[in-house]
Amino acid sequence: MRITVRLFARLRDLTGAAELTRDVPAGATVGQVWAQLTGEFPALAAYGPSLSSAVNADYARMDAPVADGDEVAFLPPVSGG
Amino acid sequence: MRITVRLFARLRDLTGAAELTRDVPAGATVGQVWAQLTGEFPALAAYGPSLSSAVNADYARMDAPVADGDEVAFLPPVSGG
Amino acid sequence: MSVPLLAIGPAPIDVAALAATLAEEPAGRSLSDGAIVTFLGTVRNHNLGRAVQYLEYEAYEPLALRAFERIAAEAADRWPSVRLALHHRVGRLEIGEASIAIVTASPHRAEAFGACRYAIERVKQIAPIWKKEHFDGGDVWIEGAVADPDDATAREEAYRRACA
Amino acid sequence: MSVPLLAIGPAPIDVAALAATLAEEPAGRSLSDGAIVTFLGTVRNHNLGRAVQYLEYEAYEPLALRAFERIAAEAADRWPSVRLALHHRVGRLEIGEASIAIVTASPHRAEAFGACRYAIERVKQIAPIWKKEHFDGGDVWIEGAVADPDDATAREEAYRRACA
Repeated sequence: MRITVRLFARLRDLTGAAELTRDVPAGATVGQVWAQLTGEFPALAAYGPSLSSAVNADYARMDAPVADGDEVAFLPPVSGG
Repeated sequence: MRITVRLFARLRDLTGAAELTRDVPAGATVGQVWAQLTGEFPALAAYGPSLSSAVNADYARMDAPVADGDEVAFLPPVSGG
Repeated sequence: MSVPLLAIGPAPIDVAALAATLAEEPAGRSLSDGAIVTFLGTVRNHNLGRAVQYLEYEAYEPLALRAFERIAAEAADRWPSVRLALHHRVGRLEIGEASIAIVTASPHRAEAFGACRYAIERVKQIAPIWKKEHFDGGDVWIEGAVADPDDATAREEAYRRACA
Repeated sequence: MSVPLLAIGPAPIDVAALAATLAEEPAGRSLSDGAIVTFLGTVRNHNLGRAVQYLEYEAYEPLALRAFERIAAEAADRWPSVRLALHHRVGRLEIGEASIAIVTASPHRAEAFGACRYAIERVKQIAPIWKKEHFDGGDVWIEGAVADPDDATAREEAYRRACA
């Protein structure tokens, strides 16, 4: 299935892309999408312990399932305000 | 000696005067001015325990001395803000 | 437009002017501020179950100004990084109008929040200001705190409410 | 002028419009408010010893709006009498400009102060917003809290800072 990956702030700088389209196996979780992405961009791996993620603009845990057409976002630690 | 007495809020209502000129004995304290005033306006006496006072627009205690020409103010509990 | 940092009088409170003045004085100081907290006290249409029509504020103005200076000094003592502005209005105030505005500015938010809350607590404790409530069926002077600027317990209570 | 109570975008923040909207919605509700607290976060010229030139804010905007809704709901849950408005800006911000404004209104001041402080703490914990600091000699993404809206410890810390 095909998903959109959204990357922000330093994650975007490290990959050079704010948005990527990727094929992932049916039944993949957010964590599996992340694992696939760190395979492609090893520099991202350091963010694993401090990562947040969202599916379709709603916070989701790494074990959340992903469906075809979903937008999966990965968020480094936040600094708004 | 002659002093000016300032009264505020309900103290003003009770006496009907925002400002009074009174003669008090030389060496009088703020407390003695108040005692003289409650003699004249007995309705004020109830405010004794919750009274604040000032001399020349600075907070002063009841045992503070008063000098000729001073402005002595008596203040009921405050409710600003 | 520049206004005094501490003031009391009958004019409607111009919060924007107050904040602008705080931003300008001293020159350049506001560039290091990351947090600005504003408190507005406004006239409510109800109090203690009474339908309020309007309020009338009266003050011993010169002493009130000195009380504001004292409060600003106490805040500066506890929160040296904070700058503070405070305007109080007197006279007749309609429902919804502001009786007091306090603006604090500081590099960090904890100090700005603390000093702002502290200042309003202290105003209610020691500023020689009184409000007369005009409600449906009568009027009454509101009497709150016995004003004593040297009362350490009251000051401690204000710090406590400021979460300091 | 009416603006949304919760918003994020590149336009400069109009605090007066924000406060005016809060005063209007729902109609008449503000008549029972006696306290309005405003927090403004502004860009400082120094941070961690660096001379800041400007900041660049980036956000995952739809999720940020949902985070603001969550924060408003949490505040309403803890302080039912409080109404809250929150605007966050994104894009390039110069020194002194406001990145965030939070306005709370309530019948009494304790609730307005508490909810306002709580909201800014929660924004810093869970809003998907990032700032890049451009300073003399370089730039750096600031990374603060690991965003987890379900983290009860973080929420407790926000209540603690709000003195609630």
